[in-house]
Amino acid sequence: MINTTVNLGGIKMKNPVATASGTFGFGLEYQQFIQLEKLGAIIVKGTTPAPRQGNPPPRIAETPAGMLNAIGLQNPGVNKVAGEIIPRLVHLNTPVIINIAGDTVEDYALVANKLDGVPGVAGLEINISCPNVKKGGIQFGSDPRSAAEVTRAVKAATKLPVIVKLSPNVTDLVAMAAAVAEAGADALSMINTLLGMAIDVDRRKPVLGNITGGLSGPAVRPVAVRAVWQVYRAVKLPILGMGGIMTTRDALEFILAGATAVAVGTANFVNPRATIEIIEGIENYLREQGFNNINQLTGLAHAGI
Amino acid sequence: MINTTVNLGGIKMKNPVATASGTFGFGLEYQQFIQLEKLGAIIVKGTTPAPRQGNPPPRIAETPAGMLNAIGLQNPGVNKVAGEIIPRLVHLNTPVIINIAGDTVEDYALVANKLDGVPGVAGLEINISCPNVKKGGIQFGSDPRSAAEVTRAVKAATKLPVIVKLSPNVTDLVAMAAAVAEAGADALSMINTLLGMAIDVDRRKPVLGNITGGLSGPAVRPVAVRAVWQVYRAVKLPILGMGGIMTTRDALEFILAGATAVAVGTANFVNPRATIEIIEGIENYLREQGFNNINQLTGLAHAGI
Amino acid sequence: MALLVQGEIVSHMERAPGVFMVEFIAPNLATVARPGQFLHIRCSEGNDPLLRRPISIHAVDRDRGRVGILFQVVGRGTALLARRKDGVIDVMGPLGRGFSTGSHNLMRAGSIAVVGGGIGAAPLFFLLQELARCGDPARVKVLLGARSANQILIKEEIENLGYTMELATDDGSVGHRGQVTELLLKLLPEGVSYVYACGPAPMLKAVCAFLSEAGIPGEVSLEERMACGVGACLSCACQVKAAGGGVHYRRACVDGPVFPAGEVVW
Amino acid sequence: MALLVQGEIVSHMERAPGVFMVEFIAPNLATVARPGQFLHIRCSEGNDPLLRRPISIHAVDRDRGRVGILFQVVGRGTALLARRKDGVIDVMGPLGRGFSTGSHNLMRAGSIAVVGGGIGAAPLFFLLQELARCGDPARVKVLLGARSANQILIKEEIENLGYTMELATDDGSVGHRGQVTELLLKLLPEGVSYVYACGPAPMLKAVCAFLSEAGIPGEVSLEERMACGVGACLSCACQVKAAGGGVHYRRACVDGPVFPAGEVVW
Ligand SMILES: Cc1cc2nc3c(=O)[nH]c(=O)nc-3n(C[C@H](O)[C@H](O)[C@H](O)COP(=O)(O)OP(=O)(O)OC[C@H]3O[C@@H](n4cnc5c(N)ncnc54)[C@H](O)[C@@H]3O)c2cc1C
Ligand SMILES: Cc1cc2nc3c(=O)[nH]c(=O)nc-3n(C[C@H](O)[C@H](O)[C@H](O)COP(=O)(O)OP(=O)(O)OC[C@H]3O[C@@H](n4cnc5c(N)ncnc54)[C@H](O)[C@@H]3O)c2cc1C
Ligand SMILES: Cc1cc2nc3c(=O)[nH]c(=O)nc-3n(C[C@H](O)[C@H](O)[C@H](O)COP(=O)(O)O)c2cc1C
Ligand SMILES: Cc1cc2nc3c(=O)[nH]c(=O)nc-3n(C[C@H](O)[C@H](O)[C@H](O)COP(=O)(O)O)c2cc1C
Ligand code: FES
Ligand code: FES
Repeated sequence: MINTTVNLGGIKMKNPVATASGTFGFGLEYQQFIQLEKLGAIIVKGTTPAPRQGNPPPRIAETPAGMLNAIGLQNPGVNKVAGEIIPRLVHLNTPVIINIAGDTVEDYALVANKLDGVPGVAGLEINISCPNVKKGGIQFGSDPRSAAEVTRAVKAATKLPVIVKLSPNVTDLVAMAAAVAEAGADALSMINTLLGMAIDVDRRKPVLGNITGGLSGPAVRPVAVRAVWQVYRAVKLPILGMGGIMTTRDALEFILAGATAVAVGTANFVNPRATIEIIEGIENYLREQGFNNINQLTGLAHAGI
Repeated sequence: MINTTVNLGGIKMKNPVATASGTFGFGLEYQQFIQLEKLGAIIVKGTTPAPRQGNPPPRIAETPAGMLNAIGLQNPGVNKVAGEIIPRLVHLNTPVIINIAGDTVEDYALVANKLDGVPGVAGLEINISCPNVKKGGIQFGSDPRSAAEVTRAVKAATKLPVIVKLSPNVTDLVAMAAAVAEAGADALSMINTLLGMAIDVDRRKPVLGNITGGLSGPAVRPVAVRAVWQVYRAVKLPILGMGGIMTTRDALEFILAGATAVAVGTANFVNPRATIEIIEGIENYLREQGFNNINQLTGLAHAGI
Repeated sequence: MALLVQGEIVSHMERAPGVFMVEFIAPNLATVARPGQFLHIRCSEGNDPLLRRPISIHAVDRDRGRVGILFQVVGRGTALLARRKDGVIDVMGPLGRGFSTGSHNLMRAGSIAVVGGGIGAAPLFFLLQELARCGDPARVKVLLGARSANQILIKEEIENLGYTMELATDDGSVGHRGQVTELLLKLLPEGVSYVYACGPAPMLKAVCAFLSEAGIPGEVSLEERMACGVGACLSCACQVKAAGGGVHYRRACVDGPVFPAGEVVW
Repeated sequence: MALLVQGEIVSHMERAPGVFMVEFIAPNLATVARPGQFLHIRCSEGNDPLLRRPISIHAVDRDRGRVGILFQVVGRGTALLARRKDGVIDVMGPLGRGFSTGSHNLMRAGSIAVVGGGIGAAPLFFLLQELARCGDPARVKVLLGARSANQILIKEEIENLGYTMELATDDGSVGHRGQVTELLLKLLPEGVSYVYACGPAPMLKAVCAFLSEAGIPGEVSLEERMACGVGACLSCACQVKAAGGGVHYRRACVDGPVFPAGEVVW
């Protein structure tokens, strides 16, 4: 028997594969392709206190082995999420994690508070790293003190496990991770998108309506694996690794670098069954390589280094 | 008549296309494929006070639409570069720019000083952003004060134009750019590689001998274009843009974003004639779109934004 | 309920310079597809280009379990797709809300206009197949526009379904010299009660303006960049008029790509 | 002086499971290429996989202006290459320092051993073509090793050049059961004066050890990851013994890939 269950800061997952926030809607859209019950966890789109319209189109641009997005946190607001959407997921035997965002520390605390005790919510992922909104988001994610402040406020507002999602657009990711760990985070999620942009050479204008956007997909994977590697060595919190995972081998890179679990984002767009294939692939790898517990792999590439 | 000459902080280039440091050796290796005289400028490998052996192999890993390198500044040292290598380039009617690196501020100043007045050297590019060496390099590149200090020291040690090459691995690139501008830099070069890594899932070990490496190639282009865009808006220095330029259109993205000139790196490995094709492609674009001077394009995508 | 299909390619043809028609086997897809819906197609096996490409369902042969697409090479994705002459094609679909072909439209007094510009003709053929099956081709007027005669697509196929057609080309090499919208403007007063349109944005904008002015209902198929194609990523935002006034974003991939002409904000 | 060649593919064959032989037209390349040199080959047109792949020159037909490669599918690059059955192949070459086949080697008293392991046989065929042209095949002994009989490559072709051969397979399905290095060890005392070897690193390491022990000179072809292939990027560092003692890095692409057996640091 192979044990694939992991514990992500208090969130029990039957396998280490989650869906990345913003790439999987509220899960329901993908039910036509996969059984949601098979997933390790579902992380839904960033949720803010009030509904948001998001940014003007075009909102995406394809780049080499990646894509830029500037959705701008379009979401129906926490009340609708808690009242209408989560109830449709509550029956699932899969933890649902709500990604939360805001303009101020109070916004984060408010959303966290409203989701506290809502049946069907297994944990919160604090998005302090969204590059696509004017206020909040990445601001909190680029200064250890602000990040710690948001973390503390959210922890005070909820009994749910709190995962803090870090931005790679910083000089010292380890300092960020240490600060939010100190502030009480239960787990770390990394990485959010890299800040990027593309220019339309024919129109001589930025491609995206928002000018800049967040880079995701296979292109960023080396940066993400490095982030997990560095933080795993320095901070003793479970890590949810993500950034360009398309296949089983990609997911294993993150786990070997130190991730307890992984999230699949952009890959869902290319292959809606990517998560399931990766879940099966990891089990096969464990079996073929003679492991009986996924947790044996976490951080294994650090051995002797 | 189309004017393609640009002035990169005092370095006159006959066209806006240079070769990126470390990807073009000392130029001689590529003479079998292209006429070096046709290039806008040649930027040679990072040069340090003493010879360096570099990092243990493997030194590169291919990643989606990109590559990681951890060469570790292998170079014959400034004396040999000045005494044996530059003399072989002096006859070229193309400016040769020496990329310089070191462990301490004094190292940079020493190399700059030794190259001052050496016939055939048109300028210096300060590499404060190499992610592949233990000391120096990226350290100076991640703190505005240290970057400014290196810049001042080099400026004091030489009369040559000084380009400072910035690292994208920072929270606030604009602050870095502003600090080195203030310290007297004549131009900015961006971006150096993103810090990344890859793990060999079969061996369960990092692929690179040096563990982490620098990510380059098309994968990083959106990050690089964004960097040029942001700095162009904030700092009034000419920019040498680079990061994933493979084609004419890629080069034009940088120029429209604000680059005065561009450098081609990883593309040389894939297509040794990339630089020449891009030089011709830019001329054609200017002609077809009714421009008569390349400088009209620099920063044009900012119009009205 | 969309399917993930690895459809075997059974025919591949260059129908006009740079425009390709590909037919593949996908019986279940053929059964459930509706006109105006689209497929999300993987063009490379590697990571570059990364995203799928949205391409309308052009024709369906339910008896033989075949689905056809008609597409123009405009960039790297479509160029790769055009090169795939055999083997399988990886498609997700049918996706989106297609044209409403319910009896309410066909039963109205007056005639129906189907207006296509350039490659916009692609989904209209499937629409015409359905209209021919459930209605009377004689009541439908097809208007097609293109840059030049050799870019007028699938004329014979449409005629074979029993439709009459008017053409417009920019260079006048066939039909009316000018825009296909000018043909529509002339036709509208002649008792047109409903309009379906697909084509480039400026054309659709003109169609919507004409319809609004004439007070005639209709629907148009929009294009927006798409990542997921299934409503999950919010990439494909289109501005449409909200019920209570004002505007809001709808997702072209699931709320569209076909929208009522009167709702689109241009 | 390397060339950039778009060579038209004229033959494509799967020679063993997962091992492909491709021949293309490149008269100038055929003229200047030397055994042991390699080509740097672009496997995709897009950005992924990005880098070229180093593949040895396997065979040269100067009369017909043809160059052949023999390669094993191990990853994405070689898989894409194997699928290219016609059209052109984008190669840079000839690159690197090949085997030294100057008369000083052939003239030595004693015989020459040519040792190949697995796909390492690829460049040895070109070497044997040259040795046959300038020397006496009877003085050369060819030793080939592989996992199993069906992985023994180009046996007939080598015999057709007039060479005698001994084989070794891991499973004993043909020839000696065991390592090809064991055959070499047995052969060395029988008057071998020079050895050429190519194969996996452990095999070459053993060859170097045997040669050093026996005091016999030879050369081995190394593999290292390469970006530029022309000496510009310093990716392909191999540790070799420095003239004045100690070790230093040499570039496999220009200082190698063939190095004197005694210089390699394992
Ligand atoms: C619902 C829908 C149905 C369509 N049906 C057809 C059809 O039947 N036949 C046909 O020829 N074309 C159709 N298109 C347009 C087609 O999707 C684009 O031409 C195609 O995506 C271009 O891809 P590329 O790689 O060749 O171009 P590139 O410009 O290299 O593509 C870069 C990115 O932009 C996106 N993109 C570029 N142009 C468009 C566009 N016009 N619409 C949406 N995304 C775009 C691509 O999907 C890709 O993500 C349809 C578009 C939509 C939204
Ligand atoms: C001088 C030289 C000559 C060679 N000649 C031949 C030959 O004639 N026939 C043959 O089958 N193989 C040969 N090889 C090995 C061949 O280069 C690799 O098998 C090939 O690069 C693998 O590419 P891939 O995309 O299939 O594998 P991947 O593992 O996906 O490649 C990933 C990256 O690693 C590099 N890489 C992987 N394996 C090797 C390797 N063994 N050596 C160098 N780089 C590697 C690739 O070039 C690429 O950059 C030679 C290697 C060298 C250095
Ligand atoms: C279209 C899109 C929307 C996203 N929205 C969010 C979001 O709302 N909140 C968040 O924390 N991350 C968001 N992300 C980031 C992803 O969750 C993930 O961190 C990132 O895309 C890297 O993973 P990937 O390369 O597998 O996509 C979004 C990413 C994409 C592509
Ligand atoms: C193999 C390799 C070696 C490099 N060596 C140096 C160096 O010595 N000094 C430096 O400033 N940058 C060095 N770089 C960075 C490049 O000059 C360039 O900034 C970077 O690769 C981004 O451009 P590209 O994507 O076009 O390659 C190196 C890059 C590569 C790939
Ligand atoms: S493409 Fe993802 S929501 Fe429409
Ligand atoms: S591969 Fe670039 S130096 Fe050898």
